[in-house]
Amino acid sequence: MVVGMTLETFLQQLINGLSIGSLYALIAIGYTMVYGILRLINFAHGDIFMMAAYFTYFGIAVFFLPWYVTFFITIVLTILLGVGIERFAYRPLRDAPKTSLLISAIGVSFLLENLATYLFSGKPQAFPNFPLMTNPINFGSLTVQPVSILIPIVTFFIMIGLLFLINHTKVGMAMRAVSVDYDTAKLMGIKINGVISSTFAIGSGLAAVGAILWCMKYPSVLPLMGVVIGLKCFIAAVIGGIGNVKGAVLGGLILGFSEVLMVAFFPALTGYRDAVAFIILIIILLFLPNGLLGKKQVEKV
Amino acid sequence: MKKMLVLLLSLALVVPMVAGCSGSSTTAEDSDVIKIGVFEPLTGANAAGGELEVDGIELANQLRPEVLGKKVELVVADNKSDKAEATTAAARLIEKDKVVAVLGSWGSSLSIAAGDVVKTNEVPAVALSATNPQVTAGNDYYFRVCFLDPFQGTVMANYASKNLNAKKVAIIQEVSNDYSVGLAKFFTDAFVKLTGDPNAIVATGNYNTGDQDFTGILTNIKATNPDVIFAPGNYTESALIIKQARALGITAPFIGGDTWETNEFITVGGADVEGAVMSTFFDDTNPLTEAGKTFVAEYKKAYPDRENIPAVTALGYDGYMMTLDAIERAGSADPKAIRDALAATVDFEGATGMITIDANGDAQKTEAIIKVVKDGKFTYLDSVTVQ
Amino acid sequence: MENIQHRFGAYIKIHWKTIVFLGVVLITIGLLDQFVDSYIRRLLNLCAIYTIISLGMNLVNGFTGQFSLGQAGFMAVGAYTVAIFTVPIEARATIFYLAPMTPLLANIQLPFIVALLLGGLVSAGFAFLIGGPCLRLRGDYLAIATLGFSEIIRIVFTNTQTITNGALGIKSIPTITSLWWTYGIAIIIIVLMILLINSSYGRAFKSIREDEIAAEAMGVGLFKTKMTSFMIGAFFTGIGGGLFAALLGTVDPKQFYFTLTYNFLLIIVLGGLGSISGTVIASFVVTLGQEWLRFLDEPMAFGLDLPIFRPGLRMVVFSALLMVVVLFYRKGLMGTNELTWDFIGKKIKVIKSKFNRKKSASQGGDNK
Amino acid sequence: MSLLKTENVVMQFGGVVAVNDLNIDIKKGELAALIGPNGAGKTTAFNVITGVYAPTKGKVLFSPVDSVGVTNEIDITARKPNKITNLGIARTFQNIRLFKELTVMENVLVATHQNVDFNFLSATLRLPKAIRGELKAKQDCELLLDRMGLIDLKDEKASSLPYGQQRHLEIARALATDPQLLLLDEPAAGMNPQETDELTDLILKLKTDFGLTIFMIEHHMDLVMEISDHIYVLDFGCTIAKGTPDQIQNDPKVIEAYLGVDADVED
Repeated sequence: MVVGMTLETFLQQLINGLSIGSLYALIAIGYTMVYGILRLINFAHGDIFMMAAYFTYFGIAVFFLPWYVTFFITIVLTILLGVGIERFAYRPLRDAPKTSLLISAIGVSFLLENLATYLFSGKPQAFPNFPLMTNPINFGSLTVQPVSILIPIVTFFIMIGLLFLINHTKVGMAMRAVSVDYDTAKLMGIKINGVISSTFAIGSGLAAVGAILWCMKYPSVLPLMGVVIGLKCFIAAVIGGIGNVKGAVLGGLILGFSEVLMVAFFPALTGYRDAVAFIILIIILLFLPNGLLGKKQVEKV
Repeated sequence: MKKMLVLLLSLALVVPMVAGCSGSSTTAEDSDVIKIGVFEPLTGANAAGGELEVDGIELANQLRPEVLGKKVELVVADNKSDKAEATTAAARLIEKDKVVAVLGSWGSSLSIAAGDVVKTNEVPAVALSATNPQVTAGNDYYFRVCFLDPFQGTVMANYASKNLNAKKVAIIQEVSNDYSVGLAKFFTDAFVKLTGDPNAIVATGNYNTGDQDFTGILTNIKATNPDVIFAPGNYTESALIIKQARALGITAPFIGGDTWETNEFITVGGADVEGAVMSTFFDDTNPLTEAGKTFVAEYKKAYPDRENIPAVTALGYDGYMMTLDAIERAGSADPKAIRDALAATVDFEGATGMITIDANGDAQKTEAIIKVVKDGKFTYLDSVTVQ
Repeated sequence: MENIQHRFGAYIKIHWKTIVFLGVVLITIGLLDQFVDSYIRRLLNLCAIYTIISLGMNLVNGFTGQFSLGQAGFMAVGAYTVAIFTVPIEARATIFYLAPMTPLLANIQLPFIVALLLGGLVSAGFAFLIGGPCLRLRGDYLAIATLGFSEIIRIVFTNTQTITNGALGIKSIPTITSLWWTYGIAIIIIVLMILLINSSYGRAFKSIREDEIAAEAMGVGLFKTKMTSFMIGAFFTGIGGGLFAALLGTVDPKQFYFTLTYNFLLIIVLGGLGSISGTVIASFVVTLGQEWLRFLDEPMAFGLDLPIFRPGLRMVVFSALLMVVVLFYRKGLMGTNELTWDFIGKKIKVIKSKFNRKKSASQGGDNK
Repeated sequence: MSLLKTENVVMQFGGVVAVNDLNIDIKKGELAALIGPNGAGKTTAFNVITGVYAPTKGKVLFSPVDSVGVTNEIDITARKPNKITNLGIARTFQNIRLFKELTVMENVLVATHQNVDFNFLSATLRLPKAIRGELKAKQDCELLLDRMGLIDLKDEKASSLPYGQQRHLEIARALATDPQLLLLDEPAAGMNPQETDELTDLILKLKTDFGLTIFMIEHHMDLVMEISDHIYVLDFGCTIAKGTPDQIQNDPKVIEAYLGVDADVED
């Protein structure tokens, strides 16, 4: 107790890790679903997340809409944005080499960042305050914001909902079919475009939910906020096994915990925190190329 | 067909460029305007700071639009908060626009990047709020109107030790920001000297520009129970740090540097940044000089809807006024003559205090303002003199 | 024997037009070096440096078909090597004023050209270390892993205070101003690229781009070949980074944020993945275009006070341009073709025939 | 003397057994064929032999003659494809996999890259050793293209060739690796009877001229029966028959597999 870490500090760090990890998880699901279907790293996903944060900011702080209306509008707009990106930037390239698709994704990401800088200026905007969610509560010597508890709960229920959707509904079945093989799915009478659009809709919707929760906890909105978060969440998806919803959640949590615990146990290395995600990624790819829960993929020859 | 189109498009991009280059403008002497370059980040990470300095420069230009009977024209170049762009922008100002002096930039590293350009082209530059010693070190053509990091670090260490009676301090620094790292170091040195306790810094946390989650480092710091937390760095991250610290139940006061003094610090930080203390260059409620009073009055006239006047705007104003003063004393718009006049500046009355340029090209200032956030405003708290 | 002689000539055949062209280029550089001001000089230097770096990227991405996004990191390695080894020893104490430089390096100063080559080699060394784990990965994983490594390099450089001076960066690097440094090296690298690409190794690179499985079945060792390409690409990029540091006279970690890589991505996509001449042309178009488009950031563009012209518009236009190229001109300017005399001849013929057939030409031609 | 042997090779993907207990023994100098209905696991067998897949169980043994004329049996199970090619097994692909953007000549030259005895530096700097090597490779490849009737097309892009010639180019490319064993995966697929006849002649000629051993997958029964020395029949991953064309043609199991007679009727 005298040297090193007290139990309270450790528990507090665990809560920190759970909260940030669940946020990573929520956004990672969007990556994993798109990758599962298109085999594409949707580089723009982090920027869709950023745009969602701006939508909410404008709704509440500029147009003074009630929060529930704003949240609804944010989710709808973000879904439209995600589906629109797929329609105009990815669909025309579906038969093109993968590299073109990837470059297009990077291009969309770059465009959204620059557009946001141009339209909303590079200055941070203050995200509206939600006192009910952010005023800390004490549990003994632990201090927790309600939003930090809300985040893991929301993530958990969204995961359950998605698993149900994928495994027990017609849309989910179609998604699984498309993710295995386009041509076969087409022969089975599945409308590929519809399935891909709905995947983007779900992924973007989750990005919107993630953005709202993220900004409640970290209330500043910036044009470049999605870049690092986007990368980390993609890494989370890879750690868990890309294409797998449970894997994305697991990966997000692992990433969140490792970051916070590295800070906790090696305070001298805190400057290297952003490198943790990449180091984990490379280790995972070397030893478990399909992630923790991913299926082995065999290339057809 | 498509490829030809691309080719034509590219040609359309390049040809005017080259044409524009070759037909470049007339030389400074035979023109009846004097051009001064404004070298600031208007996009990218430092955009907010850049805009504030430009405000001050433009205000000064409106007040004093002529020197030596010639009209002064400001040429604004955006250095995009990026070094490669910064050097090109500086070269463009000097070569293409033929400016006789350069003002800026917010962000020491951008000024350092331009240092070489102004030095080789022998055009003087005046840094406004760049506090890093390296901006002027070894460069005869770079001057500045603000104080330096070592001074600011000492001021805050004094404040923490004397006014706040702190014995144990935790530091949170932005490792990827030269300003923050420098200030943290100078603070540490001064504070350890003041308290005589080599272990007076009980914890150090590092973060990177753009980070949003600081709960990990803050939890560590909470465990060391410091009296004061010194967190110099970018205003957005700093505001988030303070917010998260309060959410974790950390009650120790936060102190920082001049970069905090932006409206975004308060809008992002909200009620949680109440009581945050920072050192800065200028206070509009207590102008130190007559020039300061004029500046405040003019600023309020120009921007009646703005509440407080950022210090960097005052520095922008001072930079312009000092440069014009030098041009007047030089009696010519020749860059070299202006440089010599700038170097010889003694007791120039600026809005932020009396400015005397020393051998390094730095403004010798002995007084810093301490401000605190009170009721959502930056409020004058104290002024500190350190020799 | 005679047969061999003849073929020897054919193997390194140089068209007389090429020699004339090279002469014209050299004279142009000489004239420009004499007469342009430092602003244009800086831009032209930047064009040459971006050409070098983009060629390094195109070798890996365009010719070998490995989608790597690590350019910024390799540039950083080259730039820092040059910075650390060329900064005057007497200036080091003032530059490393927070923490002194490690005694291992503090007293070593190298001539620029040696430091530059060393920068390329260290960069290739990093590529070797990075390639081990990364090059075994499938396409887009490679992209994200190389991007990750480039970020790791940046973060490490931010934190190694006594070697790189951390966030403070290094200034007072002796600068180059002559166009001969950058253009001389760019020309050498272009020639080396042409020779490499048209050798057995170049064909092996391209075979991997075309079909990895078939290449492997033809006896091409995937890992070794990719690694060779990756290291040569990193070497070029490191050299480019070193020149970049010497052009700016200062380096700091923030310059090498991974979005810097997007610049070069735009160049190679616009020029054509797998085209050397395309890369060279695109480097000039992008670098000069980016500078020329500055008017978009100025409120008074075209003498009109339109609110749409304000800082930031230039980058919007620029990123939109990338999207347009990717979506509508996927092969860029050159595709995988080169601007050879044959190619130009064919193009001229096509244009001529179109001109002759005026109306019927709308569908024909080179829109494949 | 056997050139290639597989011993109890099993290849599973997840729960699916693509090849079950494959035992093949190809003698030096013979022409063997692998037949069977679609999805029987023929291409998978090729992929295991050439190292694309590592078998779940079993061994692949290869006995090439090395440069000094000594024959050694080498276990090539799960070796890298390029190493196996180096040892002397070359292949073509069922769905043509040429290097599309490269010229015909370049396609063939790639196959000689494994033999380069100079490094990339001497190649780039055009040192004499590299020049000699490149010239030698070019001469060899020109001869080969001439042989395959493709010499006039050597500077055309591979993708611009008509289908039949692409098949020829694939064979030329495989031959350029200087193999001892050539694996042909449905070389006559998509060809009309006349083209198939020409191909038959070509294969036989190549076999004698280059001293090759050939193992091929083919659906054209006429072709298979005409030129094969030995035939292996696969169905559902299992070897259901092996023997000479005569034996195979009269094997009830083969007839059943091809005619689709219900299994339990026979049992």
